Amino acid sequence: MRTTVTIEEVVRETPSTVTLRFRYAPTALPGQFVMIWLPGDDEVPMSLSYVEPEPLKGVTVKVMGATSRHFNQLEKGVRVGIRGPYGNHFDLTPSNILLVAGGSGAAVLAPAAEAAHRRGSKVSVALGATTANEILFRDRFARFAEEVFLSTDDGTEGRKGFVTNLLPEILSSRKFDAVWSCGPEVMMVKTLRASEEHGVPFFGSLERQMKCAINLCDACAFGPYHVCTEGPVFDGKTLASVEDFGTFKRDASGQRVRA
Amino acid sequence: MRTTVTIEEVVRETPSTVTLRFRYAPTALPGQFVMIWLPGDDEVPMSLSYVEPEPLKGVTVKVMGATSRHFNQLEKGVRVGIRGPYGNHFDLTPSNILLVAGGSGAAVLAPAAEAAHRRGSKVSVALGATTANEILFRDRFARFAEEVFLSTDDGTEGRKGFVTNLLPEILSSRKFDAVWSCGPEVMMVKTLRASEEHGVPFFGSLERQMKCAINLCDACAFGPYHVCTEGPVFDGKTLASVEDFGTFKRDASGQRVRA
Amino acid sequence: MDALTVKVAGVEFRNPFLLASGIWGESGASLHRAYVAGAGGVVTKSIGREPRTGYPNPTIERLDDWGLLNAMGLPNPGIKNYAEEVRFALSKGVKVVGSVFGGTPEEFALLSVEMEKLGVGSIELNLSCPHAKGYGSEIGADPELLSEVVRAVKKAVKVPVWAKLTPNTSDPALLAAAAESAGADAISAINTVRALAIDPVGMRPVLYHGLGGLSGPAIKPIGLAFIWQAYEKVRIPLVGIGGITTPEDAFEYLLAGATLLEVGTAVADSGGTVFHTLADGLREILKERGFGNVAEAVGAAHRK
Amino acid sequence: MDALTVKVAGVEFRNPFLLASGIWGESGASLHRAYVAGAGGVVTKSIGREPRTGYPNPTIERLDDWGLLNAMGLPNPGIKNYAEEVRFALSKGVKVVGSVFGGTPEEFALLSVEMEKLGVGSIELNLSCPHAKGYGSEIGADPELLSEVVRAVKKAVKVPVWAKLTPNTSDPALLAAAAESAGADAISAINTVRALAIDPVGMRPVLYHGLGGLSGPAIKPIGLAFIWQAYEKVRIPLVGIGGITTPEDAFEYLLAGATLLEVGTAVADSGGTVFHTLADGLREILKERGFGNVAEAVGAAHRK
Ligand SMILES: Cc1cc2nc3c(=O)[nH]c(=O)nc-3n(C[C@H](O)[C@H](O)[C@H](O)COP(=O)(O)OP(=O)(O)OC[C@H]3O[C@@H](n4cnc5c(N)ncnc54)[C@H](O)[C@@H]3O)c2cc1C
Ligand SMILES: Cc1cc2nc3c(=O)[nH]c(=O)nc-3n(C[C@H](O)[C@H](O)[C@H](O)COP(=O)(O)OP(=O)(O)OC[C@H]3O[C@@H](n4cnc5c(N)ncnc54)[C@H](O)[C@@H]3O)c2cc1C
Ligand SMILES: Cc1cc2nc3c(=O)[nH]c(=O)nc-3n(C[C@H](O)[C@H](O)[C@H](O)COP(=O)(O)O)c2cc1C
Ligand SMILES: Cc1cc2nc3c(=O)[nH]c(=O)nc-3n(C[C@H](O)[C@H](O)[C@H](O)COP(=O)(O)O)c2cc1C
Ligand code: FES
Ligand code: FES
Repeated sequence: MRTTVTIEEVVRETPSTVTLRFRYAPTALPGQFVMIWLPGDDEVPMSLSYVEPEPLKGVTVKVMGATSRHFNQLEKGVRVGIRGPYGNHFDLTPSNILLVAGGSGAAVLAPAAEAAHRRGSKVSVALGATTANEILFRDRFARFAEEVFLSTDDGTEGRKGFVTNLLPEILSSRKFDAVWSCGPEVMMVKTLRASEEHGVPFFGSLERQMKCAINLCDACAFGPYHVCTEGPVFDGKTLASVEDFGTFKRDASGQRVRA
Repeated sequence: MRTTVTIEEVVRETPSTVTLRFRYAPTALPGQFVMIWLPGDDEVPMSLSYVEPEPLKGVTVKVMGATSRHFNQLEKGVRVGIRGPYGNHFDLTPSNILLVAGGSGAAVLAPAAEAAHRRGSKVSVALGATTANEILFRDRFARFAEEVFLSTDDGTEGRKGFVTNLLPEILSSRKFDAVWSCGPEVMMVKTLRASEEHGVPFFGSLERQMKCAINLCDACAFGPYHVCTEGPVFDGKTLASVEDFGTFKRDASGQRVRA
Repeated sequence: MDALTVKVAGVEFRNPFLLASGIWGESGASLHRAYVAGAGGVVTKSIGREPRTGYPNPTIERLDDWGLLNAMGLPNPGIKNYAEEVRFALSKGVKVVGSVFGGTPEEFALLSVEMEKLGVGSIELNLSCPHAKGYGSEIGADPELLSEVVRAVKKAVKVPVWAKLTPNTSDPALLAAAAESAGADAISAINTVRALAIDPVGMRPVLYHGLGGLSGPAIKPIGLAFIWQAYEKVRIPLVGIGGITTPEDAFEYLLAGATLLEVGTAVADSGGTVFHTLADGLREILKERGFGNVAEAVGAAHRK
Repeated sequence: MDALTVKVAGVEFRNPFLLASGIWGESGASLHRAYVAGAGGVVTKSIGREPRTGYPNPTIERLDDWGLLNAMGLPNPGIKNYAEEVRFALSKGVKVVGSVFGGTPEEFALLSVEMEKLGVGSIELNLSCPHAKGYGSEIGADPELLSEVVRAVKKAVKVPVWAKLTPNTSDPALLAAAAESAGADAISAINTVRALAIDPVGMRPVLYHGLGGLSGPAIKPIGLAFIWQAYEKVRIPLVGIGGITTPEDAFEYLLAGATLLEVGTAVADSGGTVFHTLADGLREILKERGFGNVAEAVGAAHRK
């Protein structure tokens, strides 16, 4: 059921990304998302970037188009509509986890990594961004990660190029028992391939059109799966078995477009 | 909510009265009634003549017209619709109770008297009927009552005449702290008057048209009260304050007719 | 003037929550009791010319906490017998709206005149009576017949006339517009939604009459839609009905365009205490949201 | 023949529970999945000529466990793009009913022809599309327009044609009769009930489109009433839709007169397992009540 929350904190993370914090009672597990509504504008899916035991939950929004820009301009005290949390979550049992995040992908991975760390897991992080000041949650990860590997498209920080270029080295350097990834789908395809090559189980958080978020409308169809309910987190085997992965998604009309 | 029960026992009590027993889970307090439905016929209010701790609840139906005749012909195994229990119940705390019952009125008083007896109260009973073999629950009361006084209109058993004629004597013979009554309304009016004269608190169970039984339709209007919800049990003070008592009730159209 | 006071067609109500027609309306004592319990006014049971017993039981079927089905069959003692009930309520200072039903415009007019003579402040026409001339459809679903009735009544009485409309229509706005142009002073909506319950054990309809009308929380979104559409079409005040149970429900109806509200099924569980809960709660909400009174909130959702 | 097998207009379904239109119908893989999950067949999303994105979010609003509001706005990729989804489902042996919507009889006919070419076994006409010629009212609520559409489609295709009707009407039986005499092979009812949700905080409609349609348990009694009234009027088979969640619901629809059933909102909570639950449960009920098969139970409540 929909309810309303008041934005209690606004944290500018990068020039294009902002975190909005609010009190929202329903229990959420790391990996889950909410549908968040700006009355008068759109309602969009957003992963929770902060969950329990934090007193304030949060979403971290990167400007992509009109609605996300609107989110980036919100001020403290504004009320937004919210429903959820929806979807599945990361399995926190692996003990040596590598995160591979691109863009706003770090938003969903951060709370999962924190939760795994609290349970005693070791977490390493590969963070990619277009440019240095767009690297998301660098300090947040640094607080508990074994290592944080950075890359930027323009080389202003860390290795120049795509974050996936870092993977052969990282995956050879140490034994991981899980790779968690979120970011552009091509990045995830490459990350899955690299993980398979090194025999490390892969889990990726997917984005698709979301309308109902309750397993009804099929907007989020991904092969025979519904990302809103059976995702957004899928294991590598499932992802590899679905032809859609990395090839196409559906637009709001249901037409296939390039992923 | 309506449900269906199966008649598991049929007990012929008198030539015109039958008790139907069935398993019905909702907890009922003595004095409450159910709405009981013979699909294809009517749905009528019936006091529960057996409640917890009996394993089978029951209603005891006297033939009055077409529907009650239909009830009197039911056989074991028949399924009837039921909803409730509805209404309030008798307060079981008095320690010396006199029951005054006419006709099928004993049906609602019997389980209340049994419950009071179990709590340690002493119960005396004045039972009226048209004729000897129409006396209802004589043996049932005899099992625990201090005394059972009988009267019949035709004198075939007990004192001849109306049961209310017995009251001056009974009420003088011993100190009661409650009179419970159910039966024709004129009988209850007289019983109330006798109780007042002897300073004994009176409680009577009333009958009015019942349609919704959930405090909505006003069919059971009795002064400003709704018999389905605030009754059927009223104390003497309330009864005396309502002009309707003993004077008029409403028919199914809402017209006032003689009570 | 108190924030909850509402005026409709010149008649003032101390708060917008009226007892809906057919609820607690058989006796004057019950009408009075609803008023004492905090209702802003009461609508009588729908009254006809002659006494009618209505349908045999079962006349109601509770579906769950979200819905109730009824087919009472318009039981009523006839206008002559009902007079003393109305007089009793009026004598106690109750704000009474007289509800009437009929089969022809003349019958509606005659009954309205009788109600006016008794002294009611407003009249509500129950325009979803199943006893209709025309092609077997209900009077109130046919804009022509509906207009005829409203016109006939308006000609016959001076007190404000409310047309109570049915949601069982393809075009709520059309019905509302017909009522308005025929001269109605207000529109009440909605009456119950056509519905049926089947007893899977008895394998027959539960209600004696078969078809019935759905009320309660389940129809709140249907009532809101009706009020929303009517508000976009007509300028006369709207009386919102359907599933109003909480102060938020009431506020939503105001935002959608209702000025007055009627409460039916919610009376069942509350035994009348609902009126105080609604009034107190709405007062709170209005204050919190910066509305000085009910009128300011009316239709606010259309202005976004 | 299995007790649950149902034949409608010559087309056999292994059980009476079909996936309702607009649910899980965007992709062929989802249609297939519903069938694997136990559906007796699937109805596609309503498809039009051109791609439509539908309305922006919020497109759905869950009211409670008893109701859901939606205003998707008929998003669909257009019949050309949708072809591969239908073909995929058919290639897997899924019993597909093709749902189409249009603004004119010609458009309905054209789309139906395309669906037939793809190989669907039956066609369902979504006759409550808001894009209608006529006086702003929906095609499906006007018996004339409805007949025109059905006639045009019947002329154009050989497969059975189902007319899916709206409950937002004053006279369900009239619509059903119009569909039948225009040649429809079956009637599906009901589509969603016109409804609105207001956000009391934002003080505006929740759904982007404003008005939406109510589905889920709350509309079961409304759907049952429609089927009941249609059954009394027409002889073609009826497809019951609206709030079907439990095997008892399904049985009640059969008793009221439905031969096939569609399941929509209940899929949300169950993720498809509802189809097995319904089929197993109904099989049990039929046996217990002494019905040899579904057909024997159809309309049984009318024979009391
Ligand atoms: C489960 C899930 C979790 C998400 N979590 C986050 C998050 O934590 N932080 C964040 O910044 N964004 C997240 N997103 C993406 C977010 O919902 C929006 O898609 C994004 O903010 C763009 O919205 P827009 O209207 O501003 O841009 P638009 O102008 O709509 O589009 C800009 C780009 O975003 C894509 N896009 C638009 N809508 C969607 C949609 N519903 N699903 C997928 N892609 C879309 C378009 O294809 C286009 O490439 C998530 C999406 C999903 C499905
Ligand atoms: C709270 C309550 C508890 C009751 N408990 C019992 C009980 O335990 N045993 C029992 O035999 N009867 C009981 N009754 C009465 C019963 O409900 C019926 O009224 C009675 O069985 C007559 O029904 P009928 O259709 O056979 O008779 P009818 O042909 O309808 O009428 C016969 C007589 O009964 C009166 N009557 C009919 N319907 C009602 C009604 N709904 N309420 C009051 N009077 C009515 C008529 O005025 C007429 O005098 C109770 C009634 C109420 C209101
Ligand atoms: C038991 C019952 C009886 C009703 N009788 C009438 C009536 O006589 N006249 C009328 O106009 N409406 C009647 N109604 C409809 C209500 O006045 C109201 O329009 C409807 O119940 C919706 O409101 P609610 O959801 O608050 O109950 C009746 C409703 C119920 C439940
Ligand atoms: C999200 C959603 C989308 C729908 N889309 C369509 C559609 O495209 N075409 C159609 O004929 N009905 C559509 N419907 C209506 C359903 O097919 C069905 O008639 C209605 O939901 C009632 O059934 P239910 O209570 O089982 O959901 C839709 C319903 C929902 C909830
Ligand atoms: S968003 Fe509707 S099914 Fe997933
Ligand atoms: S029987 Fe309806 S109010 Fe009591």
